Formats: sequence, structure tokens, C-alpha cells
Amino acid sequence: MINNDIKIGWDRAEMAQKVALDIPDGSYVNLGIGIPELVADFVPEGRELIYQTENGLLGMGPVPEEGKGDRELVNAGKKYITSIPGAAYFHHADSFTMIRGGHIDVCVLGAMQVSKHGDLANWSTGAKDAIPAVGGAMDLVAGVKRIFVITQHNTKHGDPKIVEECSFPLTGKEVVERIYSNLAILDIKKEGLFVRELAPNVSFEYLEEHTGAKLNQYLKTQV
Amino acid sequence: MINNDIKIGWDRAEMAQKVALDIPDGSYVNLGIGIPELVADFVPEGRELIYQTENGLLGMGPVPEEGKGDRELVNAGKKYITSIPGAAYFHHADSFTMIRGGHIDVCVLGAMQVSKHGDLANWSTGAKDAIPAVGGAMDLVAGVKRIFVITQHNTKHGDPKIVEECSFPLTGKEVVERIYSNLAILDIKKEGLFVRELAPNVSFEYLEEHTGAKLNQYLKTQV
Amino acid sequence: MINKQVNSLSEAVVDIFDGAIVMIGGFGEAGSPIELIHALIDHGAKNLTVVSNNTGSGHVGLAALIENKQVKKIICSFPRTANSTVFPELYNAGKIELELVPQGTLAERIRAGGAGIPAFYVPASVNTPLAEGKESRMFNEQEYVLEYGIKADFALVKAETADRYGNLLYHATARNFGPIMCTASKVAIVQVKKIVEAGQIDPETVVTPGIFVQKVIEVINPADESKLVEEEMSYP
Amino acid sequence: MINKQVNSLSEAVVDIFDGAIVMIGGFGEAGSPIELIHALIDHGAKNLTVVSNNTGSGHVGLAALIENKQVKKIICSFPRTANSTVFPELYNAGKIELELVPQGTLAERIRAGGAGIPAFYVPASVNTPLAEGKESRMFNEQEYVLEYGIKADFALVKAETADRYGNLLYHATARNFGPIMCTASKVAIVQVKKIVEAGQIDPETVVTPGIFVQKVIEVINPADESKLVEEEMSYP
Repeated sequence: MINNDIKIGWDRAEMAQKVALDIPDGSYVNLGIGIPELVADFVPEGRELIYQTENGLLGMGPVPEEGKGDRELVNAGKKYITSIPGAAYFHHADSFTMIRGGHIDVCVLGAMQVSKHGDLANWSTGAKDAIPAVGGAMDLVAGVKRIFVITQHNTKHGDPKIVEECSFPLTGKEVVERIYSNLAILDIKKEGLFVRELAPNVSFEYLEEHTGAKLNQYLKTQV
Repeated sequence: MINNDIKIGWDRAEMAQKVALDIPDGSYVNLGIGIPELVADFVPEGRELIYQTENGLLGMGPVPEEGKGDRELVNAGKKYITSIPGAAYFHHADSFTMIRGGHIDVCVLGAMQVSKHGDLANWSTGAKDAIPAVGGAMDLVAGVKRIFVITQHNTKHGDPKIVEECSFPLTGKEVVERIYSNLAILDIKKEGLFVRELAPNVSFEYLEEHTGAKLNQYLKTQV
Repeated sequence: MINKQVNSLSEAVVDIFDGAIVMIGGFGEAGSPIELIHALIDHGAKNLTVVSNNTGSGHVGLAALIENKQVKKIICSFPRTANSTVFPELYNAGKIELELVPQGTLAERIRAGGAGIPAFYVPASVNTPLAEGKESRMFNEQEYVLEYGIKADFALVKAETADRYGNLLYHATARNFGPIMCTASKVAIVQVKKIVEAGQIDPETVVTPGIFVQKVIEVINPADESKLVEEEMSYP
Repeated sequence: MINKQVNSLSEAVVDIFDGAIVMIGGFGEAGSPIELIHALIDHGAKNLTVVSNNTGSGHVGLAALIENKQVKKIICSFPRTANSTVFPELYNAGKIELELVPQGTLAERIRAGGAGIPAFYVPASVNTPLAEGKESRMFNEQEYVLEYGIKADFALVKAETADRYGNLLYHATARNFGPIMCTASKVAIVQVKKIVEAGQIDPETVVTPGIFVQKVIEVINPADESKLVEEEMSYP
């Protein structure tokens, strides 16, 4: 049972900070819509990352001041952004040359489900009445060198999002390298899911209870 | 026999002028290396043509004054050129988007042989010791809407260049629409070669003698 | 003298026929040619197949074109946005067809259409429902799906600046699909904020060379889609 | 801080290994990175596969690299130019391989390599000797051949201006293969006449975004190939 007296796990900002720590200096990064956007706030001192937004900008800068937005300068979530000195604009075919061609180092995406194989489902519940909408998610997972997922470990209803096999339609098969959840950081390897780091006050057993797939612990020497 | 006392046929400038008359106002035109380059000198008053050179310029202007050339502003023949106000530079993939994508209206090319089917051979004699070199010729004939050939009717040795079937390796099959030679203008139709215009002092019989393929005369109403 | 400028929005869209394939630029509001879309609503051509990244917001622009029952089918990557109700209702009622394409594949299919490439292979969508029914093939031990170029009869595009030849400059992320849609359509119709003299656009900076553009119309102060949606405006 | 500038030509090419695939920009002299090619001659890597539109002139630049027996194979559209004797001699002696590709197909294969497209169909070369042995297929009753993307280990490119991120501007028709070669190579090495501060290149005018460039070297006064050829210079 959950102990409500002590804080369990990481909040969104802490999750984003964990991701930010793992992105090497000089990386070209595409951040998905939602929690992934927070990652930009936590880049460690001394590192420079370049953000690509697939609608046509390399060198995305911070959100503009309230009221200073340009309706024609937006990110993939259609929110106002800015560009840094040294930015470049380009059309969609050139943008996806960057993505499909393997030029982006890291992409951080949200997830509906991730399987122990690294399969990602983040575009459709498969429900009959849902309007299917995919955007650039399938292109990103197929083309970017490293795919990190940042997600709550469980749905609002408490169902596990990390599962043996995805029940939702896939975005890509065997594409996710690492999951950053509110409870743990998990590496996805051929041999299965490995716990890289447990969040505060989360035990391996607690994590197992909240996960829909078998978890492995690294041997000490592999940590 | 050739009568040496009177001028037979057109000279290069006249051939180029004939081609220029047949290119509609506002056309986008690619001119091959050699005689085709002369066409630009004979655009009739009141017409504006835009020249594309496949190495990366739309809006090619005249040859610069002696000594004023820029080594990085050249045409497909690697000769100095200029650009007109309203020109655009682009890279090779974009250049051949124009060509392969059917955006160029007319291409005027030289020929080693043209068959009665409109097959063109203009890149290789097929000789064993020749260095094969194709450049953009195959892309042009495959992509441009209308291919005009401008050529001497016969080789220096007197052999016909307009033939039943090309003996040289093809540049493209069934691609040429019209031939402008020093002796005649010929249309290439499914039914064969049709004489559109005879050059001065060239009779149909004389033309037949100098041609390696069957010639047809238009019915009066079709001229 | 070549001059691609037309003098009215109605003249810009007059040739669009029933059943035409029409590409419409824009990523959401950025780059959406709202005045041209409204002109197409006034013009009234029906049974259109529209190629566009989204399906519009509120009851103006692309959403209004759809609401006006002029669109038979839409080829698109993301037909669901915050203020999008028109498309979902028609789609759920079975009154409009949808061909859902990953965004990068959509862009590349349009580019291929413009570049004379009938088909090509991509890795996106492999092992997903969007690859179902598509040919696939292995290259270097990785699986790819065969995708086809898309050509259109018309494109409606918004750019920033043009000259009489149709050379175009864009603004920021409004560039998105404009340049490739101009290449892939027989008649690219472009609204710009400003038409300048030939020679005023530096040839090194031209984004869309004029060869890809057939008609240019100056719309100095284009409407602000978000504002119209906020004010619950509808067109016509 | 990201800074792609290197301080010497030797440092620029130091990682090029024996057997590497190297794309070399330029259409004839325009855009040919002569100083980088000479640095590669000094460096000495052998058994290279070179992808370049031509094979160089005289005994400098690309012709000198070939003459120095560093090139095993060349993939090219036009290996014959006015002052080209080095390649023809080696080719006729059977000492260098040639893969002849139509110019537009060469450009598209390079672009595809950079864009993650393993293969695509084109109409060029159908019914010619250059289509022999290639797969072909009908689309809309027209025949096309299957062509494959080309990727390289390195690209040597000449541009006009760069910043520390590797954003590039080019000059006139020297642009030619540079932008696509940068996308298709793991390490794009670019010589420019001028390196400027980040922000001094207008983001609307960037031709090659920095993501495609790994090393930039400033060569303020590049040699004039035609002049060297005229003076019958040779390198080294």
C-alpha cells in the first residue's frame, strides 16, 4: 500500500532534470509535447544543447514573454517559441531529412505504453470513436538515434504503462532506449527491463507492483 | 550532287533562330552546351524566357564582359555566366527537382544521333576506349516537357545523324519532339518523321539523300 | 513580360475545379493561407481532396472549407487540434474520408511528387497499423515501407514576399509545407504580404524559385486565425 | 559551448581513414574544396571511394588526389573535362573504378542518403546502358529504375560563410552539391572564406543548417584552380 505521509517518487520537474542530466553536451535534441518540454529548463551549467522542432526550426529558444509571441513562430505543439542566435528555418522535407536521416541525437517523448522490448505506443488508444492523429511521432522514433521516454509510471486509473506487450497501436517497435518515470529510470535491453535508478522512497518491490512487465536489477558491477 | 555555287541550308545562327521562334513567351528553358547556347541570342522582341542551368541557377543572364567572370558563377558547360534580377540559386537536388519533376518547359540539346522514333544518342559513341560521361542529359530528356534537338544534319564525314535506329548508346528512348538541323525542321510523330520546314535550296529529295530514315511530307492541311 | 501577380482573390482561385486535388500549406495557423481558403469557399468547388497537415480550427479557414462540405477526403498527419470540432464530427458521421500519414512521410511524399519520384522507401510506420496493406522491403537488414509521391492540381500557400517571377521568401515556421507544396502542384497559388520588384530578393536567399509558382496575390494584412477562432467567428 | 571551427587543414582531415567513402563538393572548379583536397593528399589516406560530379582538372585538387593513387573508385556523372588527363589515363589503364551515374540521379542518391531513404525510383536512364542490371518497375504506365541512397564517411565541401554551429551560406553556383553532401556524410568538413559570430547569419537565409556540419575551417583566400591549371602547377 502507498504510504501517504512521505513523498514517493519524483515530480515532473525532477523527472525532466534526470533526463537533462543524461543528454551529452552539444547534442541535437527534439523534445515532444508535454512533460518533455520541461527538459530544456534543466540543462546543466556548461552544456549547450540545440533544440529542433520538426515544424521547421533548429535552434529553438525559450518561450517568449507574455504577449510577445509571433503566430508564425511556433513549436510542434503550436505554442509560441523564440529562436536563438545561430538558428535556422527550413521546410518540412528538410526537417524530416534531419529526423529520418539520423541527424538528431536524442528525442524525448511522452508515452501511453512502453513494452519491455522498447515498443512505444503514444499516438492512439485504438478506440473506435477516436480521431486518429499521428503527427511526427512515427518519423521521430524511426529516425532519431536515441529515444528517451518520460512518463508517469501509471495511468490516472493506476494501470501500468510499462508492460510486457503494448495493447495500444504501436508508434514504433523496439525503439525506446530508456524510460524516465516518476518512480524509476529503466533501461531497455535485449535481455529485458533493467532498473537504472529508483526514485526516493521507491523500493524494487514497490516498483514491481506498479509495473506490468518483469524487471531486472543490474548486477553491482554493471550499475 | 551538292551545288557549291549557292548557299544550301541554314547556318548555326539561323538554326538557333528557328528554335527561338518556337519557344513560347514565359517558358522555362534549359539550353544544352554548344549550338543550343546560341538560342538565347534570338529570342523575339516581346518574349521573356527564363533559363535554368542544371548546376544551380534559374535566371541565367548573358555571358559577362571579358575579364569580369566569377569562377563560381558558371553554366553547365562550366563557362562564365551572369544572373538576371529575379534569379535564384539552389543546390543540385533542388535543381533536378525542377528537371525530373517536369517543371522545365523546353530543353534544347545537341545530338550524335536521333532516330525516327525520337530516340536520342548524345553522350557516348560506345567506343571501347572512350571515357563515358553523361552529366545531366539523361535526367533532362526524362524530365523536361519538350525536347528539341539542334544539330548538323550530317557528321563531318557526311554520315546521317537522323537514322532509323540509333547505333550509339541511347540517352533516352522516344524523347525528342522536334529536330532543327541545317537542312530542315523535322517533327517526330508516332507515324514517323515529318518535314516541317525545308532550309533554303534544300529539296525534299536532297533531304532524303542526306537522311538515314524515311521522311514524310505533311499533307497541306497539316502544315 | 512574365508577371504572375493576380489582382483579386477570386481570380487567384477561379480555375479550381470540382474533384481537384488541392494542397493547403500551414502547420496549424502558421502558414495557413486563410484568405485563399475563404476565396475557395466563395468559389465553391466541391469534392476536393485536400492535402494538409491539419484540419483547421474553429469555423474559419480550413475548418470552414470542410464545414462547407467542399472536401471529400483529407490526406493529413494530425487531424485533431485543440479547437477542432468540424472535422471530428464529419469524420465520426462517416461524411469525410481520412488518409492518415506520418508527418515526415507526408512531407516526403509531397517532395517526391514535385521531384518526379513516383515512389520511395521509408522506415517510419513499420510495424504499426499505418503500414498495414503497404509493400515493405528489407535494405541492410532493416525494414522499410514503400510510399508514393503525391501530386496536386493546385496548392494554396502563404508566404511573406514575392516578386513578379513568383520567387518566394517565407517567415519563420510559416515556411513548413509551402516550398514543397509549390513543387508538387500544377498551379501553385500563393498569398504574400508584399510583392517587390524583380531583383529585390537576393538570389542567394530565395526559398521557392519562381518556376514552382503560377499565381501570386498580395494580401497585405492577412487575418489572424487564432483571433477569429477566439471570437467564435465563422466563414462565410 | 558548441564550436565546430578547427584551426588547421590537417586537423580538419585527420580522421579520414583508408578505405573511407568521401564525398567531394564542386561542379568543376565552382565549389571544389581545393585546400581540403590538398590536405587529404598530405594526410595520405588510401583506397578511398570518392563521390564527386567530376574528376578534376590538370594536376591539382581532385585530379591530384587521383594522380596520387589515393582513389580506388569514383562515383561520378561527368569524368571528362577539357583539362582532365589524370583520370582518363588511370581509367584506361584499369587502375581506377568508375560508377557512372546521371547527374540528377547522383544528386538524388546523395540527398536520399542524407534523408534516411534507402531507395527510390527515377525515370532517368530507362532504356539506356546505365539502367542495365538495375531493377525497374512501372508506375502509371511509365518505367522507372530503382536507385539507392549513398552515404559517406566524410564530405569535403567549400562554402562561403559559417558560424560556430556550422550553419552555412554558399556563393552562386558553388552551392551545387555542398548542401546535400553535408547531409549524407557522417563527418562533413567545410572550408569557408569567413567564419562569423553566431547570430550574424539570418536564420531565414541559412542554406545548410549546422546539424549537418561537423568541422569548419577558415580558408580566407582559397586557390584559384583554373589559374593553377593554366600555370601547369601540380600538387604536392
